[in-house]
Amino acid sequence: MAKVPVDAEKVLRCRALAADVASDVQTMIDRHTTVGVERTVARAYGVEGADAEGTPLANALVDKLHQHGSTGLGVAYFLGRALAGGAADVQEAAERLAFGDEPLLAGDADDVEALRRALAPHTAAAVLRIDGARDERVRLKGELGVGPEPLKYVIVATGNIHDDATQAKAAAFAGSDIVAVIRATAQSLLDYVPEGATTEGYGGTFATQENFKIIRRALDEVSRALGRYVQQTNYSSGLCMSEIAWMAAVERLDMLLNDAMYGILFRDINMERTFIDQYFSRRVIARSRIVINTGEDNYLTTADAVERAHTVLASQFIKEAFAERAGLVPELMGLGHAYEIDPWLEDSFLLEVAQAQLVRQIFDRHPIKWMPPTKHKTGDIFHSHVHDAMFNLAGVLTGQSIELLGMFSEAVHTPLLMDRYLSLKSAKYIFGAARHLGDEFEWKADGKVATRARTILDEALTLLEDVQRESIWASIASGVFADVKRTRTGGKGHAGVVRRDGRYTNPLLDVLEGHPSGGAS
Amino acid sequence: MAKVPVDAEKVLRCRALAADVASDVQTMIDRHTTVGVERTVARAYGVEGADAEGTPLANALVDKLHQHGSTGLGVAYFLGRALAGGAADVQEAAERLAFGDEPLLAGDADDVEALRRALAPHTAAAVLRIDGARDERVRLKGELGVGPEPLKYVIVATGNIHDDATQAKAAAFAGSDIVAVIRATAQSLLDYVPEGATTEGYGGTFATQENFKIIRRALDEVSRALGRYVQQTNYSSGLCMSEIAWMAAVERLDMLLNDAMYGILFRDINMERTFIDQYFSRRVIARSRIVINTGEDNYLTTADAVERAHTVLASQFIKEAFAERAGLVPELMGLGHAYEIDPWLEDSFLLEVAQAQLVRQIFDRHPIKWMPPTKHKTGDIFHSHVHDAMFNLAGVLTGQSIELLGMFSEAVHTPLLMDRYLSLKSAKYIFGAARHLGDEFEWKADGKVATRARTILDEALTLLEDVQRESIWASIASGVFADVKRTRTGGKGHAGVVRRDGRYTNPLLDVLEGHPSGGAS
Amino acid sequence: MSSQTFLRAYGDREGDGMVQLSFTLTILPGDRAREAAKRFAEAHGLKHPLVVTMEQASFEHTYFVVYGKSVHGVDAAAIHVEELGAEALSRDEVEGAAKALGRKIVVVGACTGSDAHTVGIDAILNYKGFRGEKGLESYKAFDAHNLGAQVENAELAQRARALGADAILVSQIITQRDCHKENARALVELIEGQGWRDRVILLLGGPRIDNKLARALGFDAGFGPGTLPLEVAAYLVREVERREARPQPAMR
Amino acid sequence: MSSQTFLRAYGDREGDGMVQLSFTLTILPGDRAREAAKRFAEAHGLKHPLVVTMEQASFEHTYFVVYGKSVHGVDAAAIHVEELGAEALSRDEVEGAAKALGRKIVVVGACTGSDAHTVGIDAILNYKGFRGEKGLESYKAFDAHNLGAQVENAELAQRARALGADAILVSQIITQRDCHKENARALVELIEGQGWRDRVILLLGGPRIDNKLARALGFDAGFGPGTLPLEVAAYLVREVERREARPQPAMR
Ligand code: B12
Ligand code: B12
Ligand SMILES: Cc1ncc(COP(=O)(O)O)c(C=O)c1O
Ligand SMILES: Cc1ncc(COP(=O)(O)O)c(C=O)c1O
Repeated sequence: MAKVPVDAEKVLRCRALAADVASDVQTMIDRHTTVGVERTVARAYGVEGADAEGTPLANALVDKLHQHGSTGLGVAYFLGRALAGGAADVQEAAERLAFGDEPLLAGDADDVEALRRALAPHTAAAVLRIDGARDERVRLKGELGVGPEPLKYVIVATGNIHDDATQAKAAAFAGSDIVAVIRATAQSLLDYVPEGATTEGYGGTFATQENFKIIRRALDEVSRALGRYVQQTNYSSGLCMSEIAWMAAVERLDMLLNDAMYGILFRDINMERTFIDQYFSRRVIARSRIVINTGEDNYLTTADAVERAHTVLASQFIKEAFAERAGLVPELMGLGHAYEIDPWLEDSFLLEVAQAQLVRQIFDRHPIKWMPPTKHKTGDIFHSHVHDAMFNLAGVLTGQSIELLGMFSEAVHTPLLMDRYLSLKSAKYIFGAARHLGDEFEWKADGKVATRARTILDEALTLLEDVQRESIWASIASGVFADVKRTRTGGKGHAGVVRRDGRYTNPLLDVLEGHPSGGAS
Repeated sequence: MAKVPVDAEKVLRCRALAADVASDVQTMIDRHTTVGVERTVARAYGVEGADAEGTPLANALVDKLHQHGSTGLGVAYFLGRALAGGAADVQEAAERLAFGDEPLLAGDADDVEALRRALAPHTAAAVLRIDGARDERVRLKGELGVGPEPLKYVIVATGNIHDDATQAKAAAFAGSDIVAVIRATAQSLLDYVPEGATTEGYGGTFATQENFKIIRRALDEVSRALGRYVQQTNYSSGLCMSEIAWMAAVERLDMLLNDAMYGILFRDINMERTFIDQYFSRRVIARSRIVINTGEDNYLTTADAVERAHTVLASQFIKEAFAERAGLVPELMGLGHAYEIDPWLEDSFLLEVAQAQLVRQIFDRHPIKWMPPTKHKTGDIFHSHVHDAMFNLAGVLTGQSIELLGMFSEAVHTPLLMDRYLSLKSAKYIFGAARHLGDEFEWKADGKVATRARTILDEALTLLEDVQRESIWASIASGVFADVKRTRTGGKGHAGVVRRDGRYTNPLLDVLEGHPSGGAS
Repeated sequence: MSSQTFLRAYGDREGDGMVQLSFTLTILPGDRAREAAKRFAEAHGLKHPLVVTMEQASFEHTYFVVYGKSVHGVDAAAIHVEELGAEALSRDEVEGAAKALGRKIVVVGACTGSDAHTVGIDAILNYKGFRGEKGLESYKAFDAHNLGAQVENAELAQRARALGADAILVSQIITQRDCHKENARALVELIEGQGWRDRVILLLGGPRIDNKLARALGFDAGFGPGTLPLEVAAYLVREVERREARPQPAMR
Repeated sequence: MSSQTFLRAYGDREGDGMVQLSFTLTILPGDRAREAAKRFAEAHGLKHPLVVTMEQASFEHTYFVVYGKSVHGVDAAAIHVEELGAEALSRDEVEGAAKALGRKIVVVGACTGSDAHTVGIDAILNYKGFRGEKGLESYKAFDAHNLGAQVENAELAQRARALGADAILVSQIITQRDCHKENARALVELIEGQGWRDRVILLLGGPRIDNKLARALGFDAGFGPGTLPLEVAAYLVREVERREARPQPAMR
């Protein structure tokens, strides 16, 4: 493939700076838990269902803990104590804890070792659910095969899960490799995951465990019919980041949009909260071998794609470091970037290719996720289709791994069946017609493309030096990323962040972190 | 610009072979005239108008000559004789000759020198009309400027010249550099040029002198409004090739589709007839400094664009040799080629680029005319628009001079106003976004692109060896070009070919050939 | 009228009626133009039309793209198309059937009038064929004559008669204000006038042709875009069989 | 109704009515599907519809592109749009007019409800602005407060009141089944309920908004795609002038 010059020394330096940035955050993470993490643990142990108003039992349970100031002990602590104390099963224990009138405080007499022992089989069962789904994925992928890269990723977003299933099957028929169900607009701000199948949502469909099942079933059915394993993805972000990761893991999703920085910048989610949630979600994801997608592409919708290109690269280094700390191997890190330069700028295609190629080379083991033009799209669907064609060409030329296909109706509505069909047709054509274009030449060392690549890396390095010096908290507060400013304790969900108690119990996390017999941290 | 390897030795050899092929034809040309040539001469001398049935006086006159077996003397002979004999003016002389009952035979007593002298001021006036229009073009181009290459060439084809004028202005508004009025389907088979403004035509509008005027006026008007000289073109081909060239020259058209081989292969026009007509038309064109466009693109609608690519290149060498023999400099030779490979073929884009680049390099002084995909277009206008986008990209990447823009409705109808608007918008976008892409790299010497270019040149050379050995007549008869077979004396219009008499008189041709005082050939 | 057979446009939910419409109006962009485009769309039965593009496309025209929810639907149950009804035969079956006939089927094809588009008729008749499938020339079953393009109706009729054609294959590509229909109909009238219409199978093909239209113009069958030679071969062999089986019309 | 004002679609000849329509039907490709598509197009008033594409787009759906000659037209003379009627002022004129007012105009903007699309409101309010034109923050004439996205109506109303806002600028981007309209209307009702509707200028903006819709929802004016900050500034300064000139409503 045609390569741009990359100074390996600078890359090493960027990685080292990003490691510092991530380690700083990791220190905070390791000392805290959140209501979201605890709800996830509860669900993993088998706490299921919701009341008549739709409040999930996991929420009722953790809210109770939280009211009593006991979240820092971990929900496992209480479930374990109940089991050790003779509760018939987790569900019964949870109900009793949630709706009973016990105070839910750590008793001095609590035998931590005993309650851990009582949890052990449940912890093992939880892990087995993840592993089972993962193994099934491996089996099916092996049996049916997957399409060639760039993988063609499309979204469905009708608001109604049954319509989504219809659209998902249609997308697979038309050639997509990955189907994402876009979430309803407000879901990331909800501090609970709705229950059951849903049929009303604006701008997308709620992510619920039942909805995951419905799409999985639909895609498995067409995968078999088409002889190609079609992957499913959704969003593990917002206030229920880790719960959704759990649901995705056990319902055998293949990818997840999973990125704390997206929530911080674009949904005004509290940073501490979402960094902690992200860490736990990724421990599940790593075990499940789900591929994550990060959201740097979004930066270029609020900040200029030419001037702020380096913020995307800098962010990718930081996110690589975060992901590494949560046990993800590079093969699971679908770092994101986007084709968002003003198309009417002379040589805009060259600038786009430069960055795409640079990212491809620096993160060479990573399944890079490449996002289409959105910001400069207009309602001229004909022209928009051509704009996407150039994006497709850049994608195949630079060997992107996962390409979210542009839709000609981007500026109008979430895609209609026909829009998606045409988008896939166009991508198939261009990926084929220019399949080996990247093997045909080398970029000139002093050309616009190479120069642009060099500049972006230089600027990213400078930026990482700043961030390392100032910390990520201060950098976000000063609007470095996406031209958006957020404060460390501001935003939604900060109240759900709790310092871990000395006796904090979370055997599931222990297993996921690779020290199953480990004690409280 | 990224170059493909071109073996200069082989190119020289191709040119030498093509020269032989063209010289063989030129020998025939120099010994003949046609009714079309003579009508052109008559028009140039000022024979105008048509009768009530629409038969132009030029036709009535030359038909009369022809019936009397006197075409071989040249219409000028008779006009000159009449003038020398005291006719008031050419028009009167022509009417008398056409409708009178003189036998129209050369008299032994005719004083050829005297009749030549009588014609001299008329010959000068004819040449002055060409030169005047040419100088006006130079002036306007200088004053208003022209757009950057690739020049954006679009067609209008409503059938009604007034609607065509509306569309032509719209095209200029939307950014086109060149506007062609497509001809009505059957016109090339007509052995006369219709008179006046026309409002009914299938698949296009008749080429008439008045129609040329109407479009010229419309384009001059918008050129001034837009501050950009918008060029006009039409078709000088079929049975009235040279007459139309004359009309185009004096009405200040800027380009002409002018190619005998197109008529032979696709309209079944007799080869001798059209080669002779072509020669005369080009003598006018050369004086006028009109740019010609040749029609090799069409070969690939009947023959396969991958297998028969070399026939296009071979043909370009031959047509270069033809054009040279008619006094055209390379800067006026808009040799044609096309983007007609099956788009679904893997790496089809690479193959297209290879040929486009090869042609660009071999004919480096020539304003190469690059034709869009047509054959593989379907009614899926959205997809068709993307197909054209790749064509546009190849065009700017390989530095084509004149790009006939593809229309997304190619498989449906001649373009609507909206289709053309969108086509221009897309071309503007891609020409800008990838403006300097070709400067960014070199093609690998052993890549698919380079290998393809090498193969095409090799195959063209072999083919030219065959054609030189067999002659163009035999080669066309065996279906070498476009997979279409035609015989030397078959096809339409052969009856209009006449051997020149020893006293053949054509002072206009003499001037155009650069020997104004030259005698009969 | 069951809900399955009543078809409405499908955008992303069953029955949402979503369609896309584009057009040009002689008005310049602005609030009034947007309103005009909306009303124009509404006149077509589009509810809540959304004008998503309004761009000046000439000194006096504006180009629009509109999305809207169409109120219209089509009752699929009420559609009775004249299906070609040709059995799908394999190449071997065609050859077998012709062998049984005991003679070659003579076909004469042309692209008529001023139409110079040979690719379609060549695709059906010539050895080379179409999309990897060889044409009628390659069959033992057929004696195929391709007269090429720009053939006048009179010439085609005369040649076909002289060759004793079982079938005449007419290709019509170009159209503008329905000229393809007129030229095709004229051939049928010519042959009817000459009194041998019932002794010949008349096929019409081209991108604007379908079976329904061809029948309406007096042909026996019509073939549209994407037709493969084998489909035509199968139709012809079965039709000749059928005609041989029925009493021959008396010579006139 | 003069011929100039009666607009029909323009393809390549005046009044030819040519339009392009695309849609999806729940039927598989074939002769029946083509006929269904034709009838569907005819139901919209398209004469001689030509089905130029018919492609299977899912296991059960087919996508169509149709061209046809629309019989419909629009009487442009009958279109009376509620033009915004804002004078086009220069930046200096805006500043001058505000100087004459003797005070800054207080504006409070937000993207409301669950909508997180700040780019539109930022384009109007922030210093950075849009397409090279700076936003209201950059004017001496304005005291601009941008509350960002995901702001609840109640919070916006309360902040605006506290800041003594002359105008509230609401941005609504997302929609699905008209949720942008409901949320916008709810703000107007809230302020009306609180009894200070007549003391504040309410502006609505976003890609689905135009002046007509905004007025219908109870706002004073609406701004659609491509709005530039200066247009909003000019509207506001003139509207505040106008309101200052008329007798102040009594405090309630
Ligand atoms: C190739 C081509 C040409 C070539 C033709 C070469 C040749 N020897 O055939 C050349 C360059 C010469 C040409 C010239 C012109 N063309 Co042309 N051409 C085309 C093009 C690009 C492809 C047509 C084609 O070959 N299709 C492939 C074949 C296989 O498909 P098909 O014809 O539909 O045939 C299939 C079926 O229909 C069926 N079929 C067809 N005939 C028959 C007959 C029978 C009996 C049966 C059973 C089946 C059958 O089977 C075939 C195989 O599946 C089309 C655009 C397009 N993409 O469609 C324009 C197009 C047809 N041309 C057009 C025009 C206007 C012209 C010109 C008039 C332009 C001009 N003024 O210069 C000239 C004049 C020619 C003339 N008088 O006919 C227009 C027609 C507009 C209209 N709707 O009327 C088109 C649509 C382009 C456009 N958008 O403007 N053209
Ligand atoms: C950027 C963007 C985002 C960014 C927003 C970042 C940010 N902080 O703003 C991110 C990535 C976060 C995002 C997220 C989502 N988005 Co979004 N997004 C877009 C996108 C690409 C561009 C919007 C934009 O910035 N336009 C540029 C600005 C300048 O234009 P504008 O908003 O129209 O503003 C102008 C005028 O309207 C006017 N104006 C606007 N407001 C106001 C107010 C006043 C008072 C005035 C006077 C004028 C005015 O002036 C402005 C300047 O001219 C559009 C697609 C597109 N190309 O339009 C989709 C789009 C709007 N998004 C969409 C969706 C569905 C979402 C999500 C719900 C998807 C999901 N489920 O994840 C999420 C959720 C966000 C949420 N809850 O709101 C859909 C909406 C579909 C619909 N019609 O409802 C769109 C159309 C994409 C699509 N086709 O699906 N998105
Ligand atoms: C990383 C990431 N997470 C989440 C989302 C959107 O999800 P929501 O707004 O539903 O949280 C996006 C959208 O682009 C994203 O890129
Ligand atoms: C060189 C050339 N001449 C003429 C024509 C068409 O003109 P006509 O068929 O009217 O002669 C074409 C069409 O493509 C052409 O390429």
